[in-house]
Amino acid sequence: MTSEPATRAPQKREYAGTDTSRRPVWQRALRWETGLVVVLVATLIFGTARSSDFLNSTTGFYIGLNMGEIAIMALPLMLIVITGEIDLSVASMLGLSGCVMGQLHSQGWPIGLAMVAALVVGALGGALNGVLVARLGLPSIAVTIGTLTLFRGLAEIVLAPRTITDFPAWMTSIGVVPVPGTQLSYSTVIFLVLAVIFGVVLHATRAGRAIVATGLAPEAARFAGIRVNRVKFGLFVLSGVMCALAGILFTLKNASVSYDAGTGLELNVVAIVLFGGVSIFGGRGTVIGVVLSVVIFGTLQQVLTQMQVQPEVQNIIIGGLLLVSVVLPGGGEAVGRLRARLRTGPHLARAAGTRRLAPPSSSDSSMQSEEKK
Amino acid sequence: MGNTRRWRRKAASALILAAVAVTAAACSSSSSSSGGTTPTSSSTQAASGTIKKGLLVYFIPKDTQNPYEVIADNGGKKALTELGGKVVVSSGTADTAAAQIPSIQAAIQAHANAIVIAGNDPSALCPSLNQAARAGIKIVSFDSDVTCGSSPDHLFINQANTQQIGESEVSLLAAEIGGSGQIAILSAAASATNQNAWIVYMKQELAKYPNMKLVSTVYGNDDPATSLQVLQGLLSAYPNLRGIISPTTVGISAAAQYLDTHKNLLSHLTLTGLGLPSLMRKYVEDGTVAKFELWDPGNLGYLAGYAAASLASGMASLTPGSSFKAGTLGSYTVLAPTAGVGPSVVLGPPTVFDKANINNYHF
Amino acid sequence: MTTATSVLGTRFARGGALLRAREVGIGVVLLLVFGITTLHNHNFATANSVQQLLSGAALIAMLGVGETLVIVTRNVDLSVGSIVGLSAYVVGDLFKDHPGMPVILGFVAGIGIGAVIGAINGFVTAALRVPSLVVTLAMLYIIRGIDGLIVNGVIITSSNIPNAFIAIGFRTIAGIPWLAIIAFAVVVIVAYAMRSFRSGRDLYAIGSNPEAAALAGVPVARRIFTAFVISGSLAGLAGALFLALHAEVDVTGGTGYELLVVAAVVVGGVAIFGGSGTVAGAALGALLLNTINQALVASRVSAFWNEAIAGALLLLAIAFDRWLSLRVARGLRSAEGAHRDL
Amino acid sequence: MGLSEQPEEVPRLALDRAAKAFGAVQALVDGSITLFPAEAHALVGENGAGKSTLVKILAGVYQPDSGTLAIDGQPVVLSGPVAARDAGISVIYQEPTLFPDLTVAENIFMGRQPLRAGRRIDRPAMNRSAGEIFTRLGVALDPQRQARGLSVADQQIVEIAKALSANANVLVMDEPTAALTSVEVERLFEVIRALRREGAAVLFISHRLEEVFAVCQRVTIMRDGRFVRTAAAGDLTIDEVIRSMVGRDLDVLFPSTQAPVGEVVLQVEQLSREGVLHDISFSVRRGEIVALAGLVGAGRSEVARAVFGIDRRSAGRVTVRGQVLPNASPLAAMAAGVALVPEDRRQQGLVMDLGIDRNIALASLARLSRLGLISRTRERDLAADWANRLQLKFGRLTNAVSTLSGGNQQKVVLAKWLARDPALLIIDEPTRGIDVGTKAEVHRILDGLVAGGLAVLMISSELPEVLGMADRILVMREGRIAAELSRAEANEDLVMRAATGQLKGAAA
Repeated sequence: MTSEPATRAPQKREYAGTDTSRRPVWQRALRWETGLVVVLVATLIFGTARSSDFLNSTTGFYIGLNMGEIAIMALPLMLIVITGEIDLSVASMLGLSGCVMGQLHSQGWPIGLAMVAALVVGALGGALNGVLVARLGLPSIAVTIGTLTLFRGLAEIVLAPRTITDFPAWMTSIGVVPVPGTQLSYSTVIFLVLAVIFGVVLHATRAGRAIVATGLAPEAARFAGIRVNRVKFGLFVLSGVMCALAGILFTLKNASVSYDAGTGLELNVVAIVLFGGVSIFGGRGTVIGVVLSVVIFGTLQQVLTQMQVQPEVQNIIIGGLLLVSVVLPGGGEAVGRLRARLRTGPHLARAAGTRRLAPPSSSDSSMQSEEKK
Repeated sequence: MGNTRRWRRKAASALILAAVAVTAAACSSSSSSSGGTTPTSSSTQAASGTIKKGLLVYFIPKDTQNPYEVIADNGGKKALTELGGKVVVSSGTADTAAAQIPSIQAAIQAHANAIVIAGNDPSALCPSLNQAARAGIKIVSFDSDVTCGSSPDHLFINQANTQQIGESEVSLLAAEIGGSGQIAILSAAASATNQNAWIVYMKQELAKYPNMKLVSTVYGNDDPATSLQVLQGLLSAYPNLRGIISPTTVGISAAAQYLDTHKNLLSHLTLTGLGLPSLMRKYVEDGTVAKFELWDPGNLGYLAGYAAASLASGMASLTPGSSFKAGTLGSYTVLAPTAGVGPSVVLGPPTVFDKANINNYHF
Repeated sequence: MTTATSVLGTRFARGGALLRAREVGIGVVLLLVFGITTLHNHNFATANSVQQLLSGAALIAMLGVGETLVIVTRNVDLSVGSIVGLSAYVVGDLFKDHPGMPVILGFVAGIGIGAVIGAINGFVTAALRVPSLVVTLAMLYIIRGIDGLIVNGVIITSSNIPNAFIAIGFRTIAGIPWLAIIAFAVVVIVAYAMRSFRSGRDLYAIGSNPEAAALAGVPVARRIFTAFVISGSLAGLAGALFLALHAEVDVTGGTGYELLVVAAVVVGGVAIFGGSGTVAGAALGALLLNTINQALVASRVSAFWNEAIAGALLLLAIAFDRWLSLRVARGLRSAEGAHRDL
Repeated sequence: MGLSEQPEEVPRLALDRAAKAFGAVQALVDGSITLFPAEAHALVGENGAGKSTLVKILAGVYQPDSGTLAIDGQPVVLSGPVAARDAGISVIYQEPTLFPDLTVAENIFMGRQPLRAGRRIDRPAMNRSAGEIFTRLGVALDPQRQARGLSVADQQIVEIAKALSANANVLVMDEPTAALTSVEVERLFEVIRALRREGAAVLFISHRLEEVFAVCQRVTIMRDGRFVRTAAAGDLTIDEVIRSMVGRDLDVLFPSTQAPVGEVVLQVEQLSREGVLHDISFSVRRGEIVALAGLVGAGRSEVARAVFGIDRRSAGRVTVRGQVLPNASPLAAMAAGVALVPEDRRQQGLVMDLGIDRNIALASLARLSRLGLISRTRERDLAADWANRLQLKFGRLTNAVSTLSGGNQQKVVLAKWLARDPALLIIDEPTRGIDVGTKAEVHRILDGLVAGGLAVLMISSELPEVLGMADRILVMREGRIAAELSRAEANEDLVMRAATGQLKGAAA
């Protein structure tokens, strides 16, 4: 009906695992998270069976220590993925902000000020992503591959080949001692607090609704007065700041920073978010799922390392879990399709490569076809 | 950049000197305080005079895939097998401190007796190692030291005297190119401790050769492909380059392979550095590389294994001048801390390999 | 309306011309980089240096060709780097264990490994309809893990590999490196196929409008599967060539190539959301990125600046692409608007 | 024209009692149609009558749940689009399905490109054939240009060329004329006549009944997913057709309470958007419904988008209740009391995967929040209240709106906006794709709202709706207001003529 040519590229969604339109979101999410709980319990039982003192507070402390920064970066990434975008530059931003903090501190800045500067750098980097994605409308996957390289390169310019180590001991002790009165590492506590905040924001505020609506139906969101681009821009800035926070914690935990800090962590962060049940197509995901995913990854790493499982096998297990996490939800539908294929012959299956094409499995398809008049 | 770096280096050295002073003081006190425990245990040990059986030693290499590290780990395994103990090799797949931390934690939880670690980062591991030390685990570093100051106390198994390596690398090259011309360094990662330490001494040594000019240091990240790429760029940027020092086994091998296939470059370009004879044999035999040096990484791991076991059994201490036995390698004496290096033992002088002797070495 | 639009539209949007312009644009930038660097450092234009540029770009170009096929269908293959590593090592291992093995078998093995992994990627993506980004990310982990288990700390060195095989990595014909010739051949063959065979056009149709493609009878799932198999096979071939070029390989082979390849492809003008772009553009993109990298070193810019500049250039390339398409769209809109005023 | 029905002849295509359900929604109950060679056959019916479902069955996209299809007397099962194509059926969808990145010629021949030795595509031949088809159609399209950026009319031409190139002997045209100018329509009719002369059967779907009578020999009427009747065009009048389509008298459909017209709520002055809208000025008052009528692509929805702030306007001023709206800010428009029920319910009006309650609350979240937290109770109460007021039929409030029928979905959109208590309601295609019963309900709701003092700007492609509901009608043509008609003077003929530019002396 618009004069806009209909040849404008359709939705960039490619292969949605399932057509979920018939079941409310929370039911599906609940199901996925139930699965995560089962996996977690299985991992814990496994770990305890292997070593009787696996389930002690030290293990929890270590898991938190190892996963803290990754977990913190996973929270804003979850929101970005829910809006249908992605941020691959997270680990580079972690490195860059850590380097900026280290460099400034080594030049005599007070540590507090250096941290603020790192957060500002995070916000600026996030804003760069945000401008390119939200304002210029560039594909976030390409943009953030670019900024992944750019941020890491800037870190290299700032710091390489030096390693900054002279941080105040009272600050670097956060990598060794738990928060007083608890058995949890500082990064764990920060993550848990943030997770609660993110959970409330995502699930109970206007901003959260705006994020979900943006991911599920960007146009409808715009028509409901949601400033889709501003939402996305804000989330990228948030991501930058959170990654900078993670960079600060990472630096203090290690009591040192070099330009390659955190190299390659982006894939871990993405894997955790996706394993947590956040749909790569946007619109779906819960904080609980991501928290569970973090705990599972951390626990698994501890169990496997203690079992002296080679790190290579750990990689295979991570990859396998990731694959299962996307294949499983689509599995039921795939079986149904195969059955349909057997019933109706090969033609249907040949046309089955794309979504929303082959026989529609929901009532709305008919509505769609009927109303375009 | 060079200037700032030098400045930084000076500042760091000053800091380290200060730290060492503190350490020295702490050492004397700690040796007395540890003397409170060690002598009792060592007195019981001394009575039997043997190393405990069933020791568990965690070897934490830079990563599990580096061939050099694998040879060293196997040396450690050999040592502990001789001593009736057990070695667990645990690390990540990437050369990062973050990937090593879970292994340290695993060692703590497994109640290991000692950790032998090749640090991916001079200080990032300190907090974790401190925890290990508090749990009563003896810490030995090898290959690449961790600089944690006095905390935790640890013994560094030095493959060779750091200064000596830096100097000998330069003198090897100087001898080959007649002490003049542009030279460059092909290093591993820009943040690698041992590399940077050697490079500092190389630069000091270069002062003795006024006609030799270090024009560039490039970083191949111990990845053959990256090493090749930066080498090509180097050759393109400095066509008059006379010599390359690559103090890393991956870098020198990648560079040798390139020169081997571009023999026209050999007319004016000389390569030396630290390399594994097994990787370099072909290039030495066909004349691509005349001389390079290294120690036996297997022996390094073997020595580290013995040192860890001895420390854990109270048969060795960090006190300078004390000594312990390292199986077939004989006896080693703990050296006093020097600038930037705490208590250490040195494996021995590196071996210079050339056409005449390379076939005698099989690591 | 028809006439006015189409006449004006032709000037703005004739597909081929636009794409050709894009490749010409990359070529111009390439020459500029080359020329400026040469002015700075005459050594940059020597035969040796140019050979290095070509050899260095060859592998990424070859991977870029496969990646283009996949991206054109609105998918992405992040597993290529890990395939290179696995293929390179396994081929090396084969040579080591079977010293007399014919050189050609090395290539067959490499391609075979890549094809199998590509088939897995393709099957899961096309038949199970799982987002390829996640599938190939997971495969990246899995293949790296398997690679590590096989490598187990052993390095394959030049003494393990037949000289005839290594020769492919550095020999030249009429001054052109073998590697560059192989990559060029791959580009030409695939470019021709993409242009002149129905199956090639099907890939563009799928990426351009998947629903319309199915309506037009394009076997969408099968084509996507094939694209992944080809991408995997080319990555396998690139792995074998990686071994020939470096004459040694450990577990790090091909690390990080996946992002490098995507960057090259995007710089080469392939739309990340499918439908347009050519393999020639992708190959030129790879050559440009490699040339810039080498030019920075040759210009004695500190090595520390390389990565940042590469990242900035990538962003510029994407933004420029967007600007170009917006300009075309605006041109068309005012063309139609002008017509309405008539 | 005459009656060319020859009962003894074997029909080229016969669909008998095809049914198709999507979940709970029975889109097609009894789809039956018979096409003979050399006939142009019209399929008419209201939106939601099941025409598009029937078309998709013929295209092989949907497999009917029951019913039979015979081609040239032989029963066939169309298992996919390819099978339909092989059976000689070509479908031209109302929504063109082009590949924007490929050339026009490639679009036409996708999957069937002419080949030369070695199974290579013969581009010169392909371009030549495409050119020949365009010549036959009498259009000047460059076969080698990219499809991206083609106007809708040109896209339609490419779709027709696609069908012609496939040598189809059954051509299904789903509203091919919707976006065409009268000249283009006439040209298309020439093509249809030519095709008919060559022996093809053409199934012609259009809402413009005069076109139906101009080109078709027989007419099949559908209503509510069911076949109603097939008759020779000569035996029918437009009125009869409409009565059969609607199934009742129009008067019932359009309640009309005359509300007192109050002060101006919306004032639009010289609104322009480059290349789309030109110098649009009008006003809407309290208690009146102003309709924007015109052909598809005339710029009606664009006016709505520019007023609401979805699109940036390049010139002009929009005032709501005396308050000038900033450019391109839906939030400001909403704050000023504007509500927009958009044309594309699925994409623009609703978040299909979210629950009924959340969709209704989506535009009122600020009001439902306390200290920034949304009160679930108040959200549910609001939704329940409006669901009740609009007599929404649903299972649970948390059910995704995608489970609702089109009519109930539209009520959810309405509820979402009415919950904000707007002063101006812009409603784009209020009853598109809605069954007749709900349609009347929506009309009653609108009528009640206007009576309560709401100002309504309505956009509709359905002339009866426009004529039945609106107090004033603004007819748009090519981005301008071509005529303003009062309720009294407006009739179908006048509106159509203004919309197609044949109204003399109209404002333009």
